[in-house]
Amino acid sequence: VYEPLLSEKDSTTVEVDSEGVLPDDLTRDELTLPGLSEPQLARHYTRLSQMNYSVETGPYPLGSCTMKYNPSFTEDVAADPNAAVHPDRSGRSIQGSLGLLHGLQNYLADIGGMDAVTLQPPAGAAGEFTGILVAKAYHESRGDDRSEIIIPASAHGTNFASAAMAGYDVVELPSDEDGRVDMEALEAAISEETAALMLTNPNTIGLFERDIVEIAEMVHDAGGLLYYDGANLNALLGRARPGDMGFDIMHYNVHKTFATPHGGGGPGAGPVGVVDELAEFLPSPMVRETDAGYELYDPESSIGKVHGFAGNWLVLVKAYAYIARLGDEGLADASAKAVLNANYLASQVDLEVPYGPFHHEFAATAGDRDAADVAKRMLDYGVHPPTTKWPEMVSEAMLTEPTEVEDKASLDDLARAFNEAYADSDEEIESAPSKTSARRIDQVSAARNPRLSWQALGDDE
Amino acid sequence: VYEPLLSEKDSTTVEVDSEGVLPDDLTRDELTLPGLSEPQLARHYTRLSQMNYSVETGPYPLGSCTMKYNPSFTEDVAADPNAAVHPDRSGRSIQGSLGLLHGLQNYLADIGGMDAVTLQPPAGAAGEFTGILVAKAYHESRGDDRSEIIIPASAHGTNFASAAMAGYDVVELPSDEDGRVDMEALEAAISEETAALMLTNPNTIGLFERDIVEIAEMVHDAGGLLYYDGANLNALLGRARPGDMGFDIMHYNVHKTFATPHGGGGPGAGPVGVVDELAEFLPSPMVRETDAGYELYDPESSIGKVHGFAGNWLVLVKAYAYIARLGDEGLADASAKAVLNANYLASQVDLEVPYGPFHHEFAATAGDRDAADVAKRMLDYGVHPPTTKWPEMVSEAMLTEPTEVEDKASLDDLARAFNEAYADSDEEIESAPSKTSARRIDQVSAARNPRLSWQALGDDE
Amino acid sequence: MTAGNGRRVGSPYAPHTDADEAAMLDAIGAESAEALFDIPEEVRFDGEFGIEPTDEQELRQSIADLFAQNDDLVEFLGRGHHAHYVPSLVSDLSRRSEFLTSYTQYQPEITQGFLQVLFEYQSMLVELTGLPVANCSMYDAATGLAEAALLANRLRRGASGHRVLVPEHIHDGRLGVLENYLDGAEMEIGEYPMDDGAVDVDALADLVDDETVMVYAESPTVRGVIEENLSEIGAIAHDNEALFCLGSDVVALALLEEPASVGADVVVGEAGALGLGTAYGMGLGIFATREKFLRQVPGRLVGVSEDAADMRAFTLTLQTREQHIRKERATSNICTNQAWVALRTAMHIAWLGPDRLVNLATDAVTDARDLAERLDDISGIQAPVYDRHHFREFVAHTDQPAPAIVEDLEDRGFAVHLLDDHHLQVCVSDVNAHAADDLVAAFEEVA
Amino acid sequence: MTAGNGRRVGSPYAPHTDADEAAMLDAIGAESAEALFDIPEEVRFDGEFGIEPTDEQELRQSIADLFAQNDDLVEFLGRGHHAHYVPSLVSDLSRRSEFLTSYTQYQPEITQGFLQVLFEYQSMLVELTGLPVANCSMYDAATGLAEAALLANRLRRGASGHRVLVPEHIHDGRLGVLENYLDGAEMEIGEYPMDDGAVDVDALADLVDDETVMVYAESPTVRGVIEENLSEIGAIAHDNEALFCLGSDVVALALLEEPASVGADVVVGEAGALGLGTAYGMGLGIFATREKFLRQVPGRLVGVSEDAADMRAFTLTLQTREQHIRKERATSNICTNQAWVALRTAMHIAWLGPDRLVNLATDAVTDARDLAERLDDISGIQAPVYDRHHFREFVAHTDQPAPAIVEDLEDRGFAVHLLDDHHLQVCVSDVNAHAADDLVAAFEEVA
Repeated sequence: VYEPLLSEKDSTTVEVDSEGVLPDDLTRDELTLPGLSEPQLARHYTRLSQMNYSVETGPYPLGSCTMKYNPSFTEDVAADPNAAVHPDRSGRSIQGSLGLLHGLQNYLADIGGMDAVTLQPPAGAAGEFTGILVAKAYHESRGDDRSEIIIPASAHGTNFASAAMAGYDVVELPSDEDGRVDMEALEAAISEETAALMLTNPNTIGLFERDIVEIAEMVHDAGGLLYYDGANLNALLGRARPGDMGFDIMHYNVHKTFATPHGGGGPGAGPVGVVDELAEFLPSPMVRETDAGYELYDPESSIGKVHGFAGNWLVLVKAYAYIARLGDEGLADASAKAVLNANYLASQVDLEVPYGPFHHEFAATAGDRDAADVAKRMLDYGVHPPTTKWPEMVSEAMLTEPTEVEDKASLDDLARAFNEAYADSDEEIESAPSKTSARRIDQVSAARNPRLSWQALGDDE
Repeated sequence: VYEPLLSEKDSTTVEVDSEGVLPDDLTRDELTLPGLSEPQLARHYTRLSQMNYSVETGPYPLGSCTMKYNPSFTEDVAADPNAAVHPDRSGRSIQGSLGLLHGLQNYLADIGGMDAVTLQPPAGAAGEFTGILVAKAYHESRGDDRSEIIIPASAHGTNFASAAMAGYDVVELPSDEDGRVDMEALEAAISEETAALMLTNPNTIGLFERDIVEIAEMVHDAGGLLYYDGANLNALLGRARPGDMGFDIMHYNVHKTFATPHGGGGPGAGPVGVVDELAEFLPSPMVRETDAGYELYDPESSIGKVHGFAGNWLVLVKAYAYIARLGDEGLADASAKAVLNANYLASQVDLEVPYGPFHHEFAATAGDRDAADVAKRMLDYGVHPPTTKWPEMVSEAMLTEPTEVEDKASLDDLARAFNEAYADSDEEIESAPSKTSARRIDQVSAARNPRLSWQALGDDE
Repeated sequence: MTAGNGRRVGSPYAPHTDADEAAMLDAIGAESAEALFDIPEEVRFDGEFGIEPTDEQELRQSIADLFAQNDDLVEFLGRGHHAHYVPSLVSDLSRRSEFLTSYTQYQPEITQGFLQVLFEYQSMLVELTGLPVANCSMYDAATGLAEAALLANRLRRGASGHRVLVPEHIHDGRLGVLENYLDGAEMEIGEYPMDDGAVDVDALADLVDDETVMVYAESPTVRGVIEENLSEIGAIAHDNEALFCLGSDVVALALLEEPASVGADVVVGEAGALGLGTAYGMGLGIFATREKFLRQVPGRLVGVSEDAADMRAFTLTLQTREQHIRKERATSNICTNQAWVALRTAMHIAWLGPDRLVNLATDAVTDARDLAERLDDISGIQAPVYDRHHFREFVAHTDQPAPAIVEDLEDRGFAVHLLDDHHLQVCVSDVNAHAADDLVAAFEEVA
Repeated sequence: MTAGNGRRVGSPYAPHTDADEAAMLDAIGAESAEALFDIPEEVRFDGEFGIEPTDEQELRQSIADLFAQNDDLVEFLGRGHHAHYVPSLVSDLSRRSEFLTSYTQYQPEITQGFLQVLFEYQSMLVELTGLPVANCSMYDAATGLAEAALLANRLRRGASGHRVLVPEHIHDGRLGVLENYLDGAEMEIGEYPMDDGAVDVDALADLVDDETVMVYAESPTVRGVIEENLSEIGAIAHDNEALFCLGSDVVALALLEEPASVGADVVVGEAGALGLGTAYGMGLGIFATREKFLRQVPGRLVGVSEDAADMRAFTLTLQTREQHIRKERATSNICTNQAWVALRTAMHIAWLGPDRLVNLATDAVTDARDLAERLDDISGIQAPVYDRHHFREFVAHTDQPAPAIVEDLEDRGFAVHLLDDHHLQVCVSDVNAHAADDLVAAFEEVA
């Protein structure tokens, strides 16, 4: 299976003739792009799509990525032409859109136990950055200049990067032997420089931070804030809320929890919820309901903008539709089944799972095998492998999250793929995959000699 | 690649409890069907779709089937919710829909050189049947009782079946050594029993019936009518019209000529055009324009109904959209490129093409090879093969019609597949295909032991 | 190739570059594509159709504008064309080009996907009818009925006549198609009377004789009545060696007596009520029958076989019934059929599953009953006219002239069927039930 | 599992049958799924969200009803969020689940399809900008600009300051995002003045100093002006060892001077103008730069490699820049991006081809010019305010108070931008040009 590049099918150069339109020196001379007809393009993209694994072709148990089924109807809802409005429309003329945004703000606040929610951050990492900026604005408003953010070593890389982008020093927190926050290390890390502690709960290997109330007290006593990374919220829906645990700020990963499609890398959305005390710092604008209808307003001490406009609208619509479709009992059931699936799959896998009890995901260890090689071998068994070699607290980790959408038969298939790949010889796993359309791809050569466009390819490629 | 049956994934029996709804003896006891959730269904159908060749995955050069690219936008047009109306709506309340139907009647009349067009027949064969019924009604209205329809041996099987269903005896006409109508045989066949001669032009192997004017005169002189099978109209658009050649009745295959998708077998639409003299016999209702708008009416001596309602509406909308998109110059260009493609492909194929000059399709002969086996081998080269072993006037025929939508590169690929398959050993072609997800399928056993439902499968299957 | 304004000249779906076209002509040895046409001068067309090419954007807008001229009425219409809510999944997946733009499965090795879907569709119809053979589509209920009559006629060549008996209440379109299909076979149609909206069984028994090749009955009828005496009707037909053909629809079959258990030899009807949506009468014809009639079945059949690797595989089968092999001796002329609609219907049935399908059917009884009761409460309206159980729809009597009432309702945004001077028909289902209150209110104004 | 009424209880997207659930619990050795939760009592949530589950049909209707509350205005709006007609092909193919429901391509062997599309997207941006490196998306133009400033700051650690210069005319949202991103890096923003809507080059030259790490300019500007002195601006930046960052959009790039040729070091801007449609400000951020800055680029990059069979293959590359490897030392925190929008934009560019893309851009100049002229003919309106060339949009002066005019226009069904008491801004393109006559007529009434 191989599909030529568009540029290999056609390359057409048009001279830009701007006579009567613009002075010649304001325009480019020519433009070279593929000039193909619709049937050719339809085949190109159809074939390419068939060369792509997706959650509608098979299970996608990437730990901490929460790849669940994306209901088809939300696409239709988002494509409603009445919803295709410009962000500079007057509020009075888009009451429907504002009503949906307001509804989603409320849904998310209720689900997270938060008091106010901004929908503007266009992705989870943007949500983290937004949340940290809010924390910073809060401290600054009190004349309290703090320089550190504490983050567990097992946290997503974006936590570190977002904190750094906001100008903070990162204090990395080791985990204890149970796989949870090391309370002594935390005690040692907290100081009057602590702006916030960023946590996810259940944590990256699916364990609930049982000391969360004590942790919150410690951070709060030191004047710091508690930030909740929403990556694992799918484990808790209707059973526990970050706000009730003492978190002050959280972001929601709508693709992970509310089934907005990941789109091969995005778009996402990273709404941020905060407790009352921090609401005044949220980005502008927010939506509120008044007697005259919905209106946009700027929070009193807003940090300003984190997206040029209002974030990823289409994604927010899909998240709203998903939440409204499931309702309380659907959301609670999603979590229950996600946890059930993870536990069942773990029980069927021959690999050791060193920590527990876990919830929606678990970190198996490939032991003395290379987890990445085992994963490549799983491709030969027709499934997508788990996240590998992360977090580092589990050696050769295979971080696995089947989500609620897999049935028992699918989990049994996955377990078989795990177990057979794990049992295969070193030679087999090192040369895997062999049954996929592309064989093992050389990552090193790609980075050593970057060829990032068709213009960079030689004629022999 | 193998996908279990829905019934193998789940089989749920529900007891039908009609208490308070209907007396128990009016209802069934139970119902057994798969009870699956949406994610399971999404995967099932997505995987099945990937196990299906289509014109958006590769060339589909089935001679006389005219598989061309189906523009995506016509699907959107047909899905317009404003167009989803019930057939019993009052005419005044669906002026838009009637306007489109009226427009399509006119488009088709102009393109075919006909005076009136019915859109009701739901497929090409239904169009044939309708046309023959119109001919019968015409003769009967004149008190002229005729019993025979003359059809060339190379015609589509449906011509014979449609004529027979209308109660006619079929007189089969051999072709002459040039591959066209044998004029002497035609002369011999025509009599006062001749109700109609059914022809397609260009004929089934792409040859224009050069004597068409003489043929028409002969038939008309005998009191018969001339029927045009629209299967090959894609060869003539804007260059010749059946009406101008002397045809009295014709059907249009909208999927062949106007790019409505074939849908794996249908739905199609088979509008029928007639000359003025026959218009009064067309099915009811038709659409006409009046000062007060569009209205439905029953032709004076209508044959009545050939479909319970108004035919395949969604297909008609797509045909209208396609014609309006291309316009005169697009339609003419489609024919030019279809003919160019067929001639170019034939020039690149090693197989002999015994007749010519051909237009949009050609019948190559596999000579002493089995055409069906060569075709199966072509599957291994990743393309869809041509129609095989038909028409019988060409031995081991490979009837090939690339249509206008293939580019040169695609035609070169097709030619390579032809030539390599043709050159492969007997053993290779007899065991082909070997590279497809299913290997050669045993047709004989399927017919000898019909298993037509999952209920008919044993537990071991 | 594009014109100066960037619009592609000629067909937008012909991909030829000038260079490719030149190379191709060179290979052929032709001056131009035009020179390849072998059309005698005398029949050359020199005129124009006068159809302006229109770009996609403009055309979509203009057709949308055209359709916007349709009045936005809430339809309480049925009578053989029914719709239920079609889930997004069905619209989305059925649009996948591998399904939508494929041809009939003449090369089963590369079309296993569609074949399996059609096989599954057949299986669902087998379950719903209780009959072991279901084809993978007729055009619609009307053509299915007509083909059933032809099948009955072929089977009963020994009978002394060629008569088909149909009920007094039958949809005009169905009757019209039946007449046209039977004409060529020199068959005739007899009508038997109804009693309070259902079959007058005694009258039917008197009418059936040895000239009768088939008795056709419906449940629900075109007027929405659930027939209570199907077994008796079947017995009457069988006692006279006639076939019993039952007309129904895909939703009703999930609830009402199983056709096989009441003696139906053929089941026809509409399956497009699931999967298709309201489509101006476009349909999907059911055709299911007994095993012994298998080789007389019209249309396509998908069966199971094995491939060269002994794996289960699907294929079109029993094609010797069909016209591309048997020509004028084929069981039918049907070739292109409604395969893609069958795919959508199968998807919709699968999406519903058995319990939601049964519930949908149950709602069709109770919703119709409830709406009839509410209309009956209105002075000047009696509903339902027939003291029967109903499915989805029912006839109402109006004291005032019905034509005026129907028109007044239309002015208020509702469409119902006009039957005659003092009768109209109302159909209710999940797609219009939300507007039932408004309809009742409108009736109160106009009755 | 379904409730008595056939509605699936719990998540409609969790497929578990009761039997499967029991077998699974048995295998785990747990009493219930509930028992698997290890949540301390003190933080257990016992409340309800109060969100009623809604079935698909009802929910689609209720959201459609909600959106129908948006007024149906013809929008002549731009200012950084632009739309052109998106062909059906793009909507249709981009919705294919293999694209839409896939994750980031961490396993390239089974995601070659999406990787190739992103590689092709990068290549198109390379052609449009003339710069050899384009990433496969930022969130939007604003975040792209902010990342460019951070890149400039990282590169110029030797500089004595951390100032970024931006034009007087800049979109609030872009400026706001820039401020937030720069805050953590302790950078500052300076503004340089415009002269008649374009960069005041002399003033800029005075402002640039060795504290300046980057000069940002736009063409077209937020007010639609085509900048005439890009080469000079680039030279000013370079003379002071600052980077020159150019903001543009994907359509304008097809017509205007190639950024590489005017000295741009980074190009940012919106690409969502193709492929996305009007989406309440959702976007697709361009980020293209020079080869020497490659390892400082934020976001994802797709590169070419070979597989074990020596076939060309695509893969995400240079991931050591990214946060999952480098954590707080990553070039950016961006992880999830706008990949699917990039796919749609690439499809749209491919659908247009070079000639139709250039024509679209050319129309953006002439349509804006024509509309401005027509408004200028109206007494009480002067347009365009700036004696410059414009792209898609322009500022108009109104003698009457602009707020009232904008509101009056809205009442007549049109949306334009209000700038200040006597200025408004109008944007025209293929999606609203059909209504230009009506807009002019409305202006005549209200001006």
